Amino acid sequence: MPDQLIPTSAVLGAWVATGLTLFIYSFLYKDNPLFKLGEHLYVGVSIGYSVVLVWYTVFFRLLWEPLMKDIAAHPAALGTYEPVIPALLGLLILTQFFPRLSWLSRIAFAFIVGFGSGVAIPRTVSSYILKQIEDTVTPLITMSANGLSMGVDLASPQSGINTIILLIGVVSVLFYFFFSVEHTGPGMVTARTGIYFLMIAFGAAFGYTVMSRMSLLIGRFRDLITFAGAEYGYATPVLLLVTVLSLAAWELATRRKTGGE
Amino acid sequence: MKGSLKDLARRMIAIDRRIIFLLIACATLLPLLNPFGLPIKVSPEVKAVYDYMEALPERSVFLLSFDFDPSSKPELEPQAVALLRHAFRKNLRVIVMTHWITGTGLADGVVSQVAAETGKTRGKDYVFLGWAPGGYALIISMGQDLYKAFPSDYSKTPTLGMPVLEGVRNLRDVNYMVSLAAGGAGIEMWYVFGKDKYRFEMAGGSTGVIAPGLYPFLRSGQINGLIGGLQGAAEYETLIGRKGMAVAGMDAQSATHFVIIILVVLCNVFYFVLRGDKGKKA
Amino acid sequence: MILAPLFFFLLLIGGPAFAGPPTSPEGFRVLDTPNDAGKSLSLVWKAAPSDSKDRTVQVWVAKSPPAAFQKVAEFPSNTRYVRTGDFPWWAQPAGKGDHYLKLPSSPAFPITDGKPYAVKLLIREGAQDVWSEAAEGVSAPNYFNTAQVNNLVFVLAFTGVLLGSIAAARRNPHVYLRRIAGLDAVEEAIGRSTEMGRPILYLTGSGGMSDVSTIAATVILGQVAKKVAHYETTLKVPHRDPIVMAVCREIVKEAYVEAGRPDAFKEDINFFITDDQFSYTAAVDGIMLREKPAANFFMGSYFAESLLLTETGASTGAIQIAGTDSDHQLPFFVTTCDYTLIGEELYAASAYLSREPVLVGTLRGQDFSKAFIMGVMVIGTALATVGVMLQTDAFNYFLDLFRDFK
Amino acid sequence: MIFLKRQLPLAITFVMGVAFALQYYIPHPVSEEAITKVSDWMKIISGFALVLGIASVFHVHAVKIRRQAPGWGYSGVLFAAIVTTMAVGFWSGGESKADGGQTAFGWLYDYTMVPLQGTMFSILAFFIASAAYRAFRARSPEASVLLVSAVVVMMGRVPLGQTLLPGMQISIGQFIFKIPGAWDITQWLMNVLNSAVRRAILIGVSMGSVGLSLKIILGKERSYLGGGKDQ
Repeated sequence: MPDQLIPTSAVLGAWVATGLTLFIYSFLYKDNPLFKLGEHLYVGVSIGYSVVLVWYTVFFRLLWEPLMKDIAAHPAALGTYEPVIPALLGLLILTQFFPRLSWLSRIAFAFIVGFGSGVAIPRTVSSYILKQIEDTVTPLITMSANGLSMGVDLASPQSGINTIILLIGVVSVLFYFFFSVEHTGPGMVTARTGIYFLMIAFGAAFGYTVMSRMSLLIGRFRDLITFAGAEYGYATPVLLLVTVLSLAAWELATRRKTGGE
Repeated sequence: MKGSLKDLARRMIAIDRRIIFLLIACATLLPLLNPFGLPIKVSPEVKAVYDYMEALPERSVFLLSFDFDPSSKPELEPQAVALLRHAFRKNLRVIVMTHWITGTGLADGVVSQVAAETGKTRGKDYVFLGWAPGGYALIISMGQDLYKAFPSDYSKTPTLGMPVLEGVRNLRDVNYMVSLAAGGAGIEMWYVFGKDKYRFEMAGGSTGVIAPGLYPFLRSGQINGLIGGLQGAAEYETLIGRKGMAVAGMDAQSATHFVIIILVVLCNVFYFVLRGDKGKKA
Repeated sequence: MILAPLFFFLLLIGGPAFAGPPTSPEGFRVLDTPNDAGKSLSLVWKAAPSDSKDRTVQVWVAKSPPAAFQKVAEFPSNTRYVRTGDFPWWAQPAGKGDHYLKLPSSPAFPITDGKPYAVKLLIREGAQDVWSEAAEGVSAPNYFNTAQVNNLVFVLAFTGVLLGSIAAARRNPHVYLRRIAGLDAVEEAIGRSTEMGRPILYLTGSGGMSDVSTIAATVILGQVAKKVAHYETTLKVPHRDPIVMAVCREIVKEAYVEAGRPDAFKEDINFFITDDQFSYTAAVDGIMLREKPAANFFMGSYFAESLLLTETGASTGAIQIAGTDSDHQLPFFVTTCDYTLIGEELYAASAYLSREPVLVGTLRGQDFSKAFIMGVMVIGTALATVGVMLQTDAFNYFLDLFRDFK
Repeated sequence: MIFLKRQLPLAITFVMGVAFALQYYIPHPVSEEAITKVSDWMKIISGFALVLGIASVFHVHAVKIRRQAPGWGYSGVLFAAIVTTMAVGFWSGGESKADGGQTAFGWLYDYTMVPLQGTMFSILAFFIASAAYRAFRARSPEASVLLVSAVVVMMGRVPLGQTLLPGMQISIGQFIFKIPGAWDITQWLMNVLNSAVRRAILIGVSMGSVGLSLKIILGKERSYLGGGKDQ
């Protein structure tokens, strides 16, 4: 492969990215100034980024541009000025900063929360309750040319046996979250079943999450490996050394300080 | 002899966790530097997404929503790349957007890169709409009128009249939709406020953290397929026959999983050694 | 069972002879598509025994009064039936087994509301074809989606149950609620902190004041604060949301007054750190490592920070009690904390401890509804199975009530 | 005044809530138009709400710097980062790409934001390993079940586990026995057992959230208005 020249900005970027990555990883040793520096930079950059995007997307593209266009087209029409209503409501939210006027923000909150609650109710019932009941309530047996049969293949999620297991699981877990009766007698058996189901699901989720977190680590390590190359000026090894040395210096300094007290 | 065993167990169980950190770092690093390439098995839930895409006729409208930000990039970017490669290869019209403000730059980068490598042009074969606020409210408004929800795309080109959006008025004209989600504003929101009402077929791609919670929706057919985490991405890469970042990462994934499993087994061995001890004292 | 192969046999032998020339469809009607926003018509006609894949149906439409008819659809005559599950029994556009076709407005043939349209069917088999009578229909937008009436009834019934149980709880807030295991540990944890002379750390999660879990967390905080005031232990509550902090300050103050120790209350029990996830986590971890609280409480909703918090807490040897409805984080709380209130147990705990009528009533109302849903699932599965055995649709009168229709 | 401060917000919540709950059942175009319009408004209002969040961070750190509270230097770093990003962003016109090349804004995003955010979360990889080592002990039957299911899924989700524990078929005479591998068990765990639990939790939590929404609309739950006091 011929040597491809990497632009200076990318090399510089590699150094910055590597440095910041290592600063954050220094938290694994313990909380330290390098980590705090990286962390505050992170918060700062993401806030700055959001401000810029909100400005261009909300105020410019959704509010200002359509409004100006409509005003130019039909300055007299009432509908033209309609985007002013949400803008006013939005301004009401900002009264939060002025304690004497902050009650005004309640009007805006009432608007948002009222709309959100109203919109959510029928949709939640439809997608999260009725649809879920519908899929749980299925016949355990099927009718085919050979007559009635019940699927016992565990590997097929829709088989009769799995339908029964699913039903037992859903009902016993729901029962575990039932607070009006004591868990004794048959209730206890059901609730215990529910707990076992819960624990299996939590275990599975834990296993799945391990995968997720490890992927993130793999992604970061891959970048570090790329940036360790000669074309990036050996950013990773150099900065790793710098980080370790600074940590050691910091550790020494704090020890001396606490030792002196 | 027995006492020393218990001593060892006691010491091992209270081991400095930084040693574990080091083990994990090695288990990740070594396979990345020296991959061993194990075969990838494809699950039915990933196959379902692939099959549906495969069956779509040319120039169908495919909407891909990047509902994540850089914090989940290593998991979801490979999924996005694989899906986009597949869509472009099938000559679908691709619409890309994001609900997460901090994911905007990432989404833009991924789409431009994949489009460039497959020779697709912005505005004709695909469009990146960018980010808009509102979450579920944005989906409702896209369901009624796409051009009101996104008057212009990310590069400030007006969306109305774009060749890629020809004949697309709203979400009802979308043939297939995939939400790549890392959390709250994602797959479930797209189902409840989008698919449920505007009747397009959809699937989900998610991080490993939220994937288990999406299985009930998969069962009930609310989503027709699910790509879960890096393994899901690796499966999709295998299906389209272009191994990429995900397949390359799976060896490291295998190694770290086994380190953790060995740690768990060891921890239980030490625990049982110590437990016998307590039993005697009681 | 014996009949089936026989029938098949007959079809095979007698198929062509049976079919004969295509006949005009019976009972052909055009109606406004029910339960929609308009701009669409529905066609209904009776199924014929001679329908087959070789016989096709063409749909021809014209603006009335008859302009030229134009073809808009074509399909085999043994498709487009009303199937079980498409429509609930209370909103069937046609009888079961009839043909049903929805004809939406399209660029090729736009349909306008309020205008009459004439529709004809052309049945064709081989070279022979026959026209149906023309039928007329008018499309209109509807004001109510009758197919979703079960959803509305569910919402109204739930509202009724909820209001009823809240009213009942107002009369008697001490209705029976089962004991929740994790709650016994609360007292123990506070006692231990007192003995060791170390503080108690209480987190209310990352949610705002409109989260159910945050509300529950603040209610439980009130009860914990009461006991803390009683034992004269130190309490620390770091916050991520200024509004939640303001609410908690009031709650803790009230708790101290109720415990008879208003003098011990300090404003800085509740303090704000930052709203950023990881800065907050790092700061709380710092507090754990420096001040070594004897008990950590994690109530409310959490995200990825959960493990960073509980792992650090565990390394300091504190008793850890968690309660959250963030199901994706529950595995970590369950594995790293001594006690965990799982999901709704968090809401229940707040009702149990405070005996606030609205909370107790809500919990009871949800229990009633949950019992109802459990019953529906068990009975429904049984009926659906029996339905398959007896080959009857009679049970759909019950089952359709709990399906999600559009 | 008390009307404006307490009654009016409650009335607005009630009217908005009832109207948009009923909207769902009304297919008429007028109702569709109403929800679209208000959704468009919500997008603009949520833009302002973001300003609120951003401003409160500004406020917190400004106070820290003014009081020179411990670690105020980091607040200075944070401010510098915000201001720099904003300046670069506005200078680049909010674009991360221009004329095929990367703008300074795009550079800042790619080389600071992306690695910082990704690294922050990847730290969890280490913590999850140490949590597994410390906490996964077969203390009780429940803990054992959790442990076993976690280990099985960890095996089944990676190629190494799938290779080491493949499924097998043994035929004895005419009977064929299938021995499931780690992958098959994982599929079954996820599709059946996990689905059952998630579905139950989903139904329970949904009833909780519908209950809360109803209480908010009916004015029985007011904490979202902030504080208990009418000032």
